[in-house]
Amino acid sequence: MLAEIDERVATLTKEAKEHAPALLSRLYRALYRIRRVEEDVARIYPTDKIKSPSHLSLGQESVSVGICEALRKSDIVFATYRSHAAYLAKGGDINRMIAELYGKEDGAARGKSGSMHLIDMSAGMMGTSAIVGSTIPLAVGYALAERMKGKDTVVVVFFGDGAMEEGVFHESLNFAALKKVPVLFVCENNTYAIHTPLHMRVPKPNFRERVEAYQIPTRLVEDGDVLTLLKETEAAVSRIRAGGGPEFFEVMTMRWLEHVGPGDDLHLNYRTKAELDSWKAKDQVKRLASMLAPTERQRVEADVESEVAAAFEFAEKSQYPADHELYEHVFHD
Amino acid sequence: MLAEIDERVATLTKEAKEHAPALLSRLYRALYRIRRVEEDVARIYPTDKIKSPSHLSLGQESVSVGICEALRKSDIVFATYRSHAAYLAKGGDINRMIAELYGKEDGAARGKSGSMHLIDMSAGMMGTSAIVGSTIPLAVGYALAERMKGKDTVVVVFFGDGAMEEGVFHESLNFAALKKVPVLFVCENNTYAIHTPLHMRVPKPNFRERVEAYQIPTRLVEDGDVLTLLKETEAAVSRIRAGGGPEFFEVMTMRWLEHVGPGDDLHLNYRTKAELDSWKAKDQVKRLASMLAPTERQRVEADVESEVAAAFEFAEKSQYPADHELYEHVFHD
Amino acid sequence: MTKPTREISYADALYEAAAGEMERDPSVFVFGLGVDDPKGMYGTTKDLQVRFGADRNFDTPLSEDAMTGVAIGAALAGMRPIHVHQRFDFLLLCMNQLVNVAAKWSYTFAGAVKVPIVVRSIIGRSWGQGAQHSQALHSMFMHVPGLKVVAPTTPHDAKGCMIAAIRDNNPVIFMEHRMLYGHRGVVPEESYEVPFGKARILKEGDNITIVAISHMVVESLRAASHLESVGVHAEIIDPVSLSPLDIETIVQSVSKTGRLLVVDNAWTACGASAEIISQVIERLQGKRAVQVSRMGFAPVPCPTTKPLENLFYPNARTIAARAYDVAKGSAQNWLPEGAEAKEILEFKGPF
Amino acid sequence: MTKPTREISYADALYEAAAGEMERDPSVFVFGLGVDDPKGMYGTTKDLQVRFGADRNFDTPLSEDAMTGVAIGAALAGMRPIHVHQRFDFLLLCMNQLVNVAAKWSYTFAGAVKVPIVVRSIIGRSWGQGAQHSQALHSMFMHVPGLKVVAPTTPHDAKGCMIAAIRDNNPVIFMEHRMLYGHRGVVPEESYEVPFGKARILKEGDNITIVAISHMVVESLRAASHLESVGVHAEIIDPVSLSPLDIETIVQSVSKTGRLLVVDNAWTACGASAEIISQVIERLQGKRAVQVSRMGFAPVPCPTTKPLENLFYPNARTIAARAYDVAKGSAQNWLPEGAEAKEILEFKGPF
Ligand SMILES: Cc1ncc(C[n+]2csc(CCOP(=O)(O)OP(=O)(O)O)c2C)c(N)n1
Ligand SMILES: Cc1ncc(C[n+]2csc(CCOP(=O)(O)OP(=O)(O)O)c2C)c(N)n1
Ligand SMILES: [Mg+2]
Ligand SMILES: [Mg+2]
Repeated sequence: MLAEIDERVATLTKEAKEHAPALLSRLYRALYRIRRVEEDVARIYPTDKIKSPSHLSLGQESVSVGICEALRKSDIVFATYRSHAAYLAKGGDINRMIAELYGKEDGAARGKSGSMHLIDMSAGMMGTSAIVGSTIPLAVGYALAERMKGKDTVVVVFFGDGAMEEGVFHESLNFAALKKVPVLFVCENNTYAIHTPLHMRVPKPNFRERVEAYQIPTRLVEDGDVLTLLKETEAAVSRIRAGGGPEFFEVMTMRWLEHVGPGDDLHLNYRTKAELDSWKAKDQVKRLASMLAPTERQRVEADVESEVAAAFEFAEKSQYPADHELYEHVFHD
Repeated sequence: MLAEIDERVATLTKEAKEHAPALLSRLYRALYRIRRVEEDVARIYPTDKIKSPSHLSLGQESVSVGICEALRKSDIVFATYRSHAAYLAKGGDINRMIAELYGKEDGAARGKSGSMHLIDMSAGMMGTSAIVGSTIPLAVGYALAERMKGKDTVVVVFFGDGAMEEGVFHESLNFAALKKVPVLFVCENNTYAIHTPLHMRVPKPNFRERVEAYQIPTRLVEDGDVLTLLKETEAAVSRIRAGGGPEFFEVMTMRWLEHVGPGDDLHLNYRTKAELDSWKAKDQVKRLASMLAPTERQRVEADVESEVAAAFEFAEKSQYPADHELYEHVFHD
Repeated sequence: MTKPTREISYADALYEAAAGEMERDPSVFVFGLGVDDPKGMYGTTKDLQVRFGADRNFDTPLSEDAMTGVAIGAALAGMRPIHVHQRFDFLLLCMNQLVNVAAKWSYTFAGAVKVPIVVRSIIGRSWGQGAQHSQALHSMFMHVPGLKVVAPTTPHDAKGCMIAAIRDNNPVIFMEHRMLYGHRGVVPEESYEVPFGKARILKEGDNITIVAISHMVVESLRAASHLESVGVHAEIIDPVSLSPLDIETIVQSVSKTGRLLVVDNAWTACGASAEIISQVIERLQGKRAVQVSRMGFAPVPCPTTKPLENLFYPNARTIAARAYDVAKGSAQNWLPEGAEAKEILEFKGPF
Repeated sequence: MTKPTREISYADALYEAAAGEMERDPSVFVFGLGVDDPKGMYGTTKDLQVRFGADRNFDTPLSEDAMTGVAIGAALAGMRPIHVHQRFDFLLLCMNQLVNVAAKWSYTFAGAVKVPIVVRSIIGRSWGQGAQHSQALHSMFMHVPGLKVVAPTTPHDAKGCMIAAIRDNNPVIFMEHRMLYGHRGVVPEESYEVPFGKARILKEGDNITIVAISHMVVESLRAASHLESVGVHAEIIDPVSLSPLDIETIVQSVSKTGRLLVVDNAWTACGASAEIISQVIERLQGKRAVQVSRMGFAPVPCPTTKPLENLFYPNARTIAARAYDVAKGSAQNWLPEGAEAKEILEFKGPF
């Protein structure tokens, strides 16, 4: 196991290798932070303090972390209703996120939008949507605009395997490839759309073939390996930034909890315990933990614990928005 | 040239070969009939008797003729606003078609819908639409229903190259392949959407690759050859009828006149005379004419002339619908 | 014959209607995202795939646009599909097929074809559904000739309207509010149709006519109790079907009361409430002086946080207050005491 | 300063507005099916790609849904896209992006983002446009908070509204009727905004207020001439912008005339006409007795054959007849003589 890890670390780019201990610590912090936030959201959920449909990223943390680690702050991320991970990984403010889930005025959207609509523009997190597939063309348009302005921004859009069935995905691919816009499309393929497995939705789960037909290069990351993701993203992002046009990642992953909400769902019998366990065995949080020196690990964990606790406390203490806010922001001045 | 034709005829299925002279005559009649109708529509158009946006099939006749010849009467066709050819080839009533273009009560839709909405259910022509791509899922649904009822109907849907850019096309392919419904998708690739060439719309015109990614078998017919089309369709239809699932044809072709209306459009400079001429050289109407004995050819042409003339006369004589018809048929009893 | 007394829920009534029709008519089938899911679409489709086979209650890819076209195509071939949408908001993905195709096909082909599809559209509310999971866009469909739009509010009407919708030869937008699913009421076991275009007077009264739509019927009935306590007798009308609309029943009631409050579960601008008020005025002007008023969603996207969400929707108390003002002819500053609606208060996530 | 006298067409006014803004602001760009086509979208986009480069006036694949998302995404990045649709009917393919995203994003993110897009929506008529190429669905957008909807009818307002729409920080549905493109009028050469939410009184009169929308403004002005001939003085109001709507100007006029006829270039059910009537009644009830009436498309899909198409639309004569009835308080059976509108009569295909 350790040999394997060493091997993977060895494949990192030169710069990353030099900073390997710092990098591993940073990755672990990012992973552990998302894990702990999700655990606490799940813990609080039954108290009804979070009255916001929350689609937890628990189990899928590494996708966002591996990819966002390769981005600049000025790069842009769009994502879906299942985006606690992407929001945190891109550097979104944790306090404003939890306050948003609580529906409080210090939330990222002043409590107006909850878990399904997270934004932090100062971190390049450009927002998420509760309509499957709907942020995909936004990312393409954003990327087109950045290029028109002469900037070298890269735009990443995360979406689920289900989103690939929506017509807008194909229209967006075609246009992105035609205009060679700087977008990285990332499919977080957890093989389910709510409770429906892939084989009930597509004749063959050969998503990359579909995408390649648009002349868009693709990569498959089969085990959610955060280091592989980082390496692949660094390479892809530099190609995209250099004007190479859009690329596509299919990252296999698995959510550990139910589609929406804090519970297990094995009793629904749409997936097996063995399947879930096989993914738990690949848990990137545990894996990175094991790669750190124990003291470093403790330091990171302690930091994160207090940061997360503080965020929930922040949310608890924040006020609900005042009544007049109902009518604000319908239009932008 | 004649050798080539003989060779092509030789490749017909056994049954077709036995009936070759009759078959060739039938194909020529179908082609010539569409050609003559389109010429007369173009001739009449400037008189303002046809106040209906008409997208002429002139030059594209062979696609509909080659394919519909392989269908049973009980098989079903859906098509687009450019469907005079498909309507006539599938056996749609010529009188009711011309009367429809004239807006008369004996029209296929009692004059309410014009050129862009042709239907003749008794011939299995299930209608056309002025919204690009919109009949594609209808064909899939129709085919699904026929299979549910235990019938062995094959449904054919014609659409242009432009329609392949609409999201609904991809959604329809995915579902059709998933459910293995008996549909033949036919792209009449005339390489333009109005005045926009393919390279302005897609990164690469590899439509078949896109379709194959859905596990749908495809065929390319590059020259609009009516005999090749017939042969390929016979084979595809029998596979589909046997339960093999959907297939896809890309048929290269070219419209000779402007996108909509009766005129030439070379002055618009979006395509070259050389390009157009290269297609005129492949004209299937002329080609089939040359394959018939002169007397047979004269017989067919005379028949068609009088049939077409009668249809226009029928339309001229038909009345406009009465005022009260405005309010009829909004709902079906 | 004894009066039926069996009580079942709104959700069960919908299930029973679909199951009964599927039994009776092999051309009926159900499909849509999640219809054969373990949760069975709030129970409304629960075991249909077990009873009628996986071909007659099936899940689909996420492809609302094409799936609507598939429903229309199947209907053209003589089937009677029921297409289920988990949220009304998702109909925005298939407006082309609904408005440009389904609504027009009978007319476009001069009656040669028919499109008997039922589009079940579930309205979300509670637990922070927010801007994209709470819309009720029935007025968009009422605007378009060729579509029928129904919004039953009682279990009895849910069953009868569903049966009528399935048997109807035209596209029917069938609106369901998820806060109604748990409501129980008397539902006959046998099959029956609730005809479209016939409103129901749920409570009689002389002082003001309240026409309410979907879940607002429930809130308006509660408002009526508050109003009784201050001596205002409201007549509560549930149009049941919005297109066609039974304006006669409404006009008769307003002729009697002289006052009309329309409470929609939707925005008011160009909404069902504007249409009902306009039609009533057109009929009664010059004949009977009337006072009109309308309520609906606040003219903003729906916020998720509970305090603002509470303000977004009309409720029994604010409806009563408005009706009281209209009945008295001026602002009275009266707001009855009262708790939040039970079905909303009791609703628990996760979604 | 002398009064401007230069006359140009509505189409040229739109071109001039876009070109001027593109000159002034590098973030403005135009895209949509056929915008750089040899025909230049009725001339409204003619040579923009030559003047400003192929990146700023570009054609697209047939992908209305994604292209709308692209416009929104570009707007989020600070651009000001103008997305052109050859027919209003095609907006039905992108309702999800317009209603679920564009309309909601400012609110959903509490003002953190803005979506300054202009959605040019051309209404078809004549030469058998038929059911799928003639719709005007502005009421669907008026229904939704977060969208602005404008429908200028004069060349002057076309230019000023387009400039205002481009500069607006919100999504604007910009409605154009192709029968207006050829109309000429005085248009100042300099840049100016016509502010939204301000109606125009195009003709004063005491007997009846006619509020007309889009091409119906032209027909209503003609109707007003017929009405003058029988001594009825109509006040003609063009709302110019429908959302926001300047109800004050309309209410003031109706306070004076006591009669209101709303003529929409659309269906009436849940339409702009229902909204305007409802708002006027809400404001004037108990203050001023008013008679109201509305006209619009016949409640059917638009037929292509000319005799039925003629009946489908209100025209100068039928508007005059209806206004006369309203003015007189009862059916008068008067229908003025007159020819069909010039722009319709003269319109030649092929499309
Ligand atoms: C357009 C649309 N259709 C349906 C839904 C309901 N819905 C919400 S999540 C979901 C499944 C999406 O699956 P996937 O894209 O794989 O993402 P995952 O939840 O697995 O992360 C569905 C069907 C929706 N929100 N939007
Ligand atoms: C959804 C939609 N978008 C745009 C149009 C306008 N339009 C009509 S035909 C056409 C070109 C279609 O090209 P193609 O599919 O290749 O068919 P062809 O006309 O070449 O036969 C366009 C853009 C339309 N009718 N429907
Ligand atoms: Mg998934
Ligand atoms: Mg083409």
